[in-house]
Amino acid sequence: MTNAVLKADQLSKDFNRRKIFSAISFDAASGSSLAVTGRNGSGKSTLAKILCGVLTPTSGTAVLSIDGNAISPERLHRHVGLVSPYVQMYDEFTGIENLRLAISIRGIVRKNDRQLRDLLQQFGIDDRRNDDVRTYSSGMKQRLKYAAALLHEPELLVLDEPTSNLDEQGIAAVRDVMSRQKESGILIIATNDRDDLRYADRQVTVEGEHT
Amino acid sequence: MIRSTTGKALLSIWLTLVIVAGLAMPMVPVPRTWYELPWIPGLEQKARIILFHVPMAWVTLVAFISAMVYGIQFLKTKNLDYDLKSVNAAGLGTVFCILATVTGSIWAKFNWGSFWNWDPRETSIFILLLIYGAYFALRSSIEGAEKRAALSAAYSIIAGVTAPFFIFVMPRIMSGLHPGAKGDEGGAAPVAQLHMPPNMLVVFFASLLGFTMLYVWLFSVRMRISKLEEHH
Amino acid sequence: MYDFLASNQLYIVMCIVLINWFGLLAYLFRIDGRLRKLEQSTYAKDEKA
Amino acid sequence: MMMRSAYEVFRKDVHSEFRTRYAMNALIMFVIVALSIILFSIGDESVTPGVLSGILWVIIFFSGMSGLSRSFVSEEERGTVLTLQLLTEPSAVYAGKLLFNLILTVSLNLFIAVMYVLLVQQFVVQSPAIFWVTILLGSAGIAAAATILAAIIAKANTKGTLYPVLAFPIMLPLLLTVMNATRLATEGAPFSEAAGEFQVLVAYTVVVIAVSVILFDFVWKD
Repeated sequence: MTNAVLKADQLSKDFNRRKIFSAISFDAASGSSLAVTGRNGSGKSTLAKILCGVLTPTSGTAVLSIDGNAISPERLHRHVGLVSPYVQMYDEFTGIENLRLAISIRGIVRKNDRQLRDLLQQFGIDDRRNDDVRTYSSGMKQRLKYAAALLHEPELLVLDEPTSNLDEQGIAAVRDVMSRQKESGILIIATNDRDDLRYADRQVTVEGEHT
Repeated sequence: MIRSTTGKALLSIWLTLVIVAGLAMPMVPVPRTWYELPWIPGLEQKARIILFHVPMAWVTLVAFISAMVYGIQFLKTKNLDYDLKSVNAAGLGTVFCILATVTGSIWAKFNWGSFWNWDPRETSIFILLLIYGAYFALRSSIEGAEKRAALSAAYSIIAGVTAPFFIFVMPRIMSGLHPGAKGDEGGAAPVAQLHMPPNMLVVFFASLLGFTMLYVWLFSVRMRISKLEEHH
Repeated sequence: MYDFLASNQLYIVMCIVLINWFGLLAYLFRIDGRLRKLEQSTYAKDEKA
Repeated sequence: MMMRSAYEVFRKDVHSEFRTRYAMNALIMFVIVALSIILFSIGDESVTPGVLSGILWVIIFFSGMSGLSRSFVSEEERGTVLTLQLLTEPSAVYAGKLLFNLILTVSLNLFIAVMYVLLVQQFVVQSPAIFWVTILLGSAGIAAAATILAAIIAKANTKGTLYPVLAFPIMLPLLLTVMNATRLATEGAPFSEAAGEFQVLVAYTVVVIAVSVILFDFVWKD
């Protein structure tokens, strides 16, 4: 297990000159999990994106360090996984092609088809691996997003609305992912779902400011 | 400096003097006293236009470059105040750009016979007008102040680095009509290359300075209005 | 008009000065309008308060 | 590492293009339609080589404007921007998309040029070397400017109409240069006479790419 630490310091984000949230600080280390809660529109998804380095905060910093070394923003994508309603798969490619694509573009881990199929199997979509993603239901797409986010075994896994669109079997698979991630790395869950919250050691509440 | 009432009063007097001098200094074949300008055949009274047309083009360029510099500063600091400065500079630049285009084309009509000739400098001012137009078209189609600021800053920078290529491109494409361009050795060339008599040169630079300060003044007024609008 | 201007060229110069003047005036009117809107909304707010 | 990733982004776009044929079919039809309109309107009249060089680049400009924004706009429309951001760094995305646009532009423009030379009989290229070098360098310049503008346009609301509006003032120095070089080619000028044009084209492309690399981070990330 690598020793990863995520440190968020006074994060704030404006959109259209309005504060979405401000002064959010916390830290989380490997082997811990954190829930981000807050009303709809309070900026949970925005915070999730900032933690993954795909959105720049208006002020403040979010730094992921591994074994004491801070990861620079352009290398962050190698250590982070995000499952979010805003992440979309490529419609015109099949499930397994999407995973191959992700591996080749990221280019840090190699995985053979056997390993990819195991991963798809874990989320119960192996039998549909050769169908175009556009034929998938929203629940299946959500499962595929999990497979894609776990490809490189990220130190930091951020789950935004983790169980949306999923049936019981899917939720069970996700629970499994959550329990394993909080053992091996950092798990951040942005949710208001009580059952999801049980997987978090601590909670941070995002207060959307309404002006 | 331009904020103080004295400064504004001084600027007003300054510009008035420039206009009076530009219109009233008599033109004679052989200037003798400090206030007499030379009579250049082919240009005659039209030589005075340089005193009122070139400052417009100059301010257009100043506004364009400052809009770009503010854009760069926005990208560096993410401070939306710079974006506000950038828009206001571009907005003012557009006004001066239109003035430069119109005054220039009137000169063109009387000097070369048609309002528009596609000579290098007419073309460059036209391109600046296009860039300003595109800049505002882009701004109006982006939602979100931060995104709008970043993208329009990026656009102004790209425009800023490609526009200078016209300097290399133009002379290869066309022989110019503008004073000082190739193929126009006599006539207006001495004026355009700033080979003006010293007294005219003084008025010319006084005019440049005056209109630049006027730009600074208008810019500060506009900024104050924008700042107030922001609080509403 | 053209012939008149072509033979009295000082008037061309005056035209150009006037164009600059009117252009700047038009601009002044525009920012004045923006300021007026601001004032109105400010006073409306004050009355409510 | 970055280069490898950029190449994979490029490969993904090529595969995607072959799957969906978004750009290709429409572009080829566009070229055919544009060429036939021009052939109809020229008819038997005699047109100067200068005008014909201009028309060639008008077709190239507008066909580029209808196809080159695709690679970024499709990511934005399908919501895969975030996916790509999570996979690789911005510079790799830029390099991959630039490569894709470069190859698309070069092949499309070669197609247009060949068709134009074959179909427009009054357009006689007397210095083929100048002509084909102009097509290649011009395509590179167009691809460079089109790529960063496509990244900008993808975030705007009125993508289709705005693209040529933004691109025209940026590409004008390039277009004037290539038109002039093409005219030289039809006049049978020696290669050395177009050297100045080629220098401008190379410098333009290099400058635009350099600025794009710096700006792309700001454009790509929200």
